[in-house]
Amino acid sequence: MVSAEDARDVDLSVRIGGLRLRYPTMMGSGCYGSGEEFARFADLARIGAIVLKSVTRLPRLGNPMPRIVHTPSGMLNAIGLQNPGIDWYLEHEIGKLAERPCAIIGSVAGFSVGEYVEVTQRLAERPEIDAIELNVSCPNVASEGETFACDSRATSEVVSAARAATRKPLIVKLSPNVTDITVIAREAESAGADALAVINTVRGMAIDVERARPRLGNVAGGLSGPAIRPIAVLAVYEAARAVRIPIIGQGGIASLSDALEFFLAGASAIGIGTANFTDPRVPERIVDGLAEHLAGQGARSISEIVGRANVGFADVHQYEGDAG
Amino acid sequence: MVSAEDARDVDLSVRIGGLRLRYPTMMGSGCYGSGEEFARFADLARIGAIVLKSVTRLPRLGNPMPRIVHTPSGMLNAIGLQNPGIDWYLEHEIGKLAERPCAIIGSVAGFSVGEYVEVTQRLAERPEIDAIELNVSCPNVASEGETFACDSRATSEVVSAARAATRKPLIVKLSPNVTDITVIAREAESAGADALAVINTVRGMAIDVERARPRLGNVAGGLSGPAIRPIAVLAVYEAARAVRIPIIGQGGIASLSDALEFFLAGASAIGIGTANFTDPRVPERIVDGLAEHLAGQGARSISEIVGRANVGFADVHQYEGDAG
Amino acid sequence: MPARVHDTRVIAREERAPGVMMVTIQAPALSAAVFPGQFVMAELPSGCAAAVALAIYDAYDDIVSLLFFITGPRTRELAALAAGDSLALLGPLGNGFDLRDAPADVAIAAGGVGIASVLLPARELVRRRSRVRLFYGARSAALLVERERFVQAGCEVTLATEDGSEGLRGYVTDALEASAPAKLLLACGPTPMLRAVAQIATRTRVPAQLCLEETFGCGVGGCWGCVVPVAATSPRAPRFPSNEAGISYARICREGPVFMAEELRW
Amino acid sequence: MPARVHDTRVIAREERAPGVMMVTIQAPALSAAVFPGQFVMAELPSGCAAAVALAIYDAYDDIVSLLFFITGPRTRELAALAAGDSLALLGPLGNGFDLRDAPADVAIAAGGVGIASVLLPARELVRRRSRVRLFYGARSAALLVERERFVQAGCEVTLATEDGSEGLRGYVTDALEASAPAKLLLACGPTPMLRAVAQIATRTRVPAQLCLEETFGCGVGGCWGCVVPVAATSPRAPRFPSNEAGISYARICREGPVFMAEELRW
Ligand SMILES: Cc1cc2nc3c(=O)[nH]c(=O)nc-3n(C[C@H](O)[C@H](O)[C@H](O)COP(=O)(O)OP(=O)(O)OC[C@H]3O[C@@H](n4cnc5c(N)ncnc54)[C@H](O)[C@@H]3O)c2cc1C
Ligand SMILES: Cc1cc2nc3c(=O)[nH]c(=O)nc-3n(C[C@H](O)[C@H](O)[C@H](O)COP(=O)(O)OP(=O)(O)OC[C@H]3O[C@@H](n4cnc5c(N)ncnc54)[C@H](O)[C@@H]3O)c2cc1C
Ligand SMILES: Cc1cc2nc3c(=O)[nH]c(=O)nc-3n(C[C@H](O)[C@H](O)[C@H](O)COP(=O)(O)O)c2cc1C
Ligand SMILES: Cc1cc2nc3c(=O)[nH]c(=O)nc-3n(C[C@H](O)[C@H](O)[C@H](O)COP(=O)(O)O)c2cc1C
Ligand code: FES
Ligand code: FES
Repeated sequence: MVSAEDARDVDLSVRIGGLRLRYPTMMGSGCYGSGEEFARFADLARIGAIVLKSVTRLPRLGNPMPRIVHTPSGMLNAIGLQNPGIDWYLEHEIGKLAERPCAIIGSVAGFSVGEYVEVTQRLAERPEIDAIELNVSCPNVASEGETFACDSRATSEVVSAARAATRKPLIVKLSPNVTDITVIAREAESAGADALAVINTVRGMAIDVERARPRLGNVAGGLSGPAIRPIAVLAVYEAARAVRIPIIGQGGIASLSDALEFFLAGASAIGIGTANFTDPRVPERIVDGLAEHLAGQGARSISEIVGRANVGFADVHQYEGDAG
Repeated sequence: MVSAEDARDVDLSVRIGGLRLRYPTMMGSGCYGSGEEFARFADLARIGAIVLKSVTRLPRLGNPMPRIVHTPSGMLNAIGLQNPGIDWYLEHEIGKLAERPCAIIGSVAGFSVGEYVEVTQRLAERPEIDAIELNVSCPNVASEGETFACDSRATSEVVSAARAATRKPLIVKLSPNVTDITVIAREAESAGADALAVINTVRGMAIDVERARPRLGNVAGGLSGPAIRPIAVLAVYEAARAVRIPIIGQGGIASLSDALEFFLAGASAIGIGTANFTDPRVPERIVDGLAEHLAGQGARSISEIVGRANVGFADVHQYEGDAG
Repeated sequence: MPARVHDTRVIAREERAPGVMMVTIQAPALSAAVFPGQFVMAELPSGCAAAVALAIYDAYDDIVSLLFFITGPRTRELAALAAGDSLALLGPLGNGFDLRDAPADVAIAAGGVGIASVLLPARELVRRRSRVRLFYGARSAALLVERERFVQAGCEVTLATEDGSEGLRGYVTDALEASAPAKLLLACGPTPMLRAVAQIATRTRVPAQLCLEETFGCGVGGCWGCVVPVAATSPRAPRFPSNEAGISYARICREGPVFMAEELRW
Repeated sequence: MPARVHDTRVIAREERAPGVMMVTIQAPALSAAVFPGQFVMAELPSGCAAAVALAIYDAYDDIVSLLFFITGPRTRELAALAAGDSLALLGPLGNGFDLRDAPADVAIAAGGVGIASVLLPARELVRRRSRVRLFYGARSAALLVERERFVQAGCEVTLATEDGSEGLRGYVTDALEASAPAKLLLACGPTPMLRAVAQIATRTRVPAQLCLEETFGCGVGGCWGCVVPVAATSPRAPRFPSNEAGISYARICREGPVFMAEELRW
């Protein structure tokens, strides 16, 4: 049996660049509003950080409805970055964040390097913002349908530029929709990222067979939830072997056991998104569970288990399991 | 109400190159053995084709155990191409296929272009084999951890070479683990493929948190089942816009409604793999359901609905749903 | 009382019609807190998918009941709950109907599962001495579940079925249109029906409150997955910059689910 | 009778210990067809995941019963089945124990859920006048479910628990080792236990038949997901080329699940 004191003594804090989080749990961007929406159901003092909904330079109305489709053990979303734009955001929204009892991480999206830089700089200037996450997995108008995070040169460019725009911790959020995530991960690291968020949603779509048309107003969307967890665990496992900066693992985490998979794969912290829609008590349960689990193992801090199951790959011949 | 005769009149046949299948259902490679294993539970005369387990030039023992892990609405596998090699296969196994009441498609895997060519040629020579599927989503020893289907030049090379080795219908099976599947799809088409199988499994892994190590003997594996269906539907939707050759859509199909999603997205035929592990009656139920559904809509053949929901994408700004 | 997670217990489960379930739940605090037109997010025992948005159909003593159609895997999982099972409900959520005025003559239009959102407002209006006429439509007679409870609640009930198997043949909006205009219209049902109600309201100049539905993500305002276009001038428009056409997207789960017909720009 | 899909109905469900379920099923054809040591693939009602491999625990009259531990989402779904629910079972599958000889003195070792595979062979051996000694181990007393049924079947039962809460303290293989060698050993349980049984068998020169478990994909031989290394010379080795070390991979679902200890190369 693990005593409550033992569990309380476990150090769950984690460092992302210069920022120290009391808990290694971050609420995924776009899933947790600005925290206010969930404050009635969850104790924000017991989470590490809220990553705000991504903000762009100009206001965006977002995609037409429907924006959400439920799928087996997951969901598709295509919100389309609905947000009031950085001017309005700084004027009317950001002040409310001051009283949050956890770290606040601003998420920046854009359609050009210039936009990323402007929004990063203006957001990071504000004392309410503890760190910046670059959502580089969003549309890049310059090259049809591609995203920054799908192209290593573009990633490098936008991360370098954002790096120059702020000294606050900089997290780069990677897309799983790439042939080799380690290439992008290394680019982001050498361009100055303090941490990587792995992964954003997986591209997917669903069709309404009665009406013979795509279900989402935007046709394609991003898949999240437990369905993508095996994809996310592998992405973290690979990225952790490729870079030295901390990784924030996310994708389908809904329980203590799920969270442990990510830490053992090499994540220093975890993101929780869709599971908040399943039950807003999940983040607190995970934090309690982690403390108890670590105490039970005689560990003193979460860092002791990070990467412990990351034993590399068998050999090149057998690397691709999907060779089946 | 749809009468039984109406349903019986519906033409479910489909053409893949020169091969006509009575039903548009193909049992996914590696999931259905050589058909014999399932013949007790399913009426093979009521399926379109069996794609055999992939064969390589030399015998392969395959990966260490465990080779399978169940995940939310899906499963990971890392079999590692266990097979007796082409010599043995031609001598001892292939003869048994003659009596199968459906089409038989040989699946070829390899580690070099030469291997693909040799196995394709020797397999295709045999009268028991109606068509060849190139499993180019398997390890390519020449470039660490990459697969042929992740590289457009390699795809082009191996498909051209295999094309030259046989005049039987040639199907190329694509991997979803790429930044842009349309690039590879186009290469395969221009290199002479008669059809594309979209998709193979999605790379993933799972960790045993009690023992702090990867669950699969091979560390990484391939994710299949309903969890990946939204990913597969989008891949088919995109590939169908990129090429003119027929597409065999697969990934998580377990019901009539799932099957319709793929046809409406642009698939001419469908593959059923993991659902056979859920219930071996699924393929027959889908065929019955398709006939009834089409009759109910007054359609005379399955081809009438192929691609009917493929309306393109909204616009470049809103293309990437995972911009969230 | 503010919304929170209620750990409740299922008392009874009943299949009221093929695919239509009524689940009765012991939930004293929730029952006491609910306002007509509010909803809950019902958490699935398997924990593998997002919670399901369901109207609070009835609430009395320490009981809450939910009435829902089995339309997919999540409602199928909820339908498998048995007496004694525990169930977590997040709520009460959303802004309900605005019943402050309680005019003398109120018409309520409910289509299909929309019936689940209108019992509580009907009862409240009757209590406050409004005449309440319920227009209740479904595909066929078997799906007209729960009409007695409305009669008991003191409503005048008019039925309509698309196949004519009971009441008027046709849409519930046909029945509504054929009747004398009321002073207030409440409606809940599929979107095409609500659009028709909004047209009737405009034509007859009766204020209408529409209870909308959409596929929800979070249900609490955090994901912007459930929006509907509204006039930027509407009190329910988010205080965000609107587009050139004066349109804003409001969250159905947070700013709604009840909207005034005239503020919608759908 | 060949294996096929049986559409059956659940008669009763009982929680025998925390997390240990017994489901009793009406399945005449299956009950008549089963051979000791065979298993079924139980299809999940939700259809969202692969069927679950379960031993046929008991079979009599037109009844079949399954005994299983809730270890994950799929067994949790099966555990939610209630009397009257329908359930599709694929089977009987696999090759059972080889009981042709039925020697005078048979020892059976069962660890944890392994107990589910050994009732039918025990009963068959008793019927054929073998002395049958069952060594049955679990973590603690509460998990030693179903021992009475073995006593009723005519077995001599020795219990062992890891925490000493009942019977001998220690592993079931300790109890087996401390007893007089039998003429035949049957065993089912976790892999480490089966390895220990195999060692005892080698040391005491008693032939041992081990019923193996692995995570299955198809359960019918179609996916090669469930292999175990065997000597290429074994009758159960697939007729494939072996590797240089003389090892072949046999499918547990098809060539097994019962293997002779001496043919395994694990
Ligand atoms: C405020 C509000 C109140 C509501 N009140 C009620 C009410 O009182 N009663 C009522 O009946 N309904 C009500 N609804 C509607 C109800 O929330 C939806 O019908 C609910 O989403 C049904 O969920 P479902 O997943 O079972 O099926 P649906 O979401 O209707 O599923 C439809 C289709 O989506 C796909 N799908 C959905 N989930 C999955 C999955 N997990 N795996 C695979 N495919 C999936 C399937 O293809 C399926 O055919 C309300 C909605 C709102 C917004
Ligand atoms: C021939 C044979 C006979 C057997 N007979 C019996 C028997 O009689 N009684 C018995 O109790 N067992 C028996 N077993 C074992 C039984 O088949 C397994 O315990 C079964 O696989 C349990 O399935 P599960 O998914 O519920 O849990 P597990 O497969 O044990 O799950 C373990 C872990 O895997 C992951 N997981 C599995 N499925 C999912 C999912 N769908 N979603 C998310 N995560 C998942 C979870 O992390 C979970 O913690 C037998 C096995 C074989 C091969
Ligand atoms: C409704 C919704 C909206 C999202 N919006 C954003 C966003 O604006 N920016 C971003 O970087 N990620 C966004 N995401 C992605 C999540 O932050 C997270 O990376 C992803 O959902 C995987 O984690 P999960 O399975 O825990 O949800 C969104 C996800 C969802 C479900
Ligand atoms: C156990 C297993 C083994 C497989 N083996 C092969 C294989 O040898 N060759 C191949 O091309 N695909 C193989 N696949 C991939 C399937 O054919 C199919 O493309 C994939 O599983 C997606 O479809 P599904 O979700 O219907 O299973 C395998 C899949 C599984 C589950
Ligand atoms: S459902 Fe998330 S904002 Fe409404
Ligand atoms: S589980 Fe598929 S071959 Fe044994």
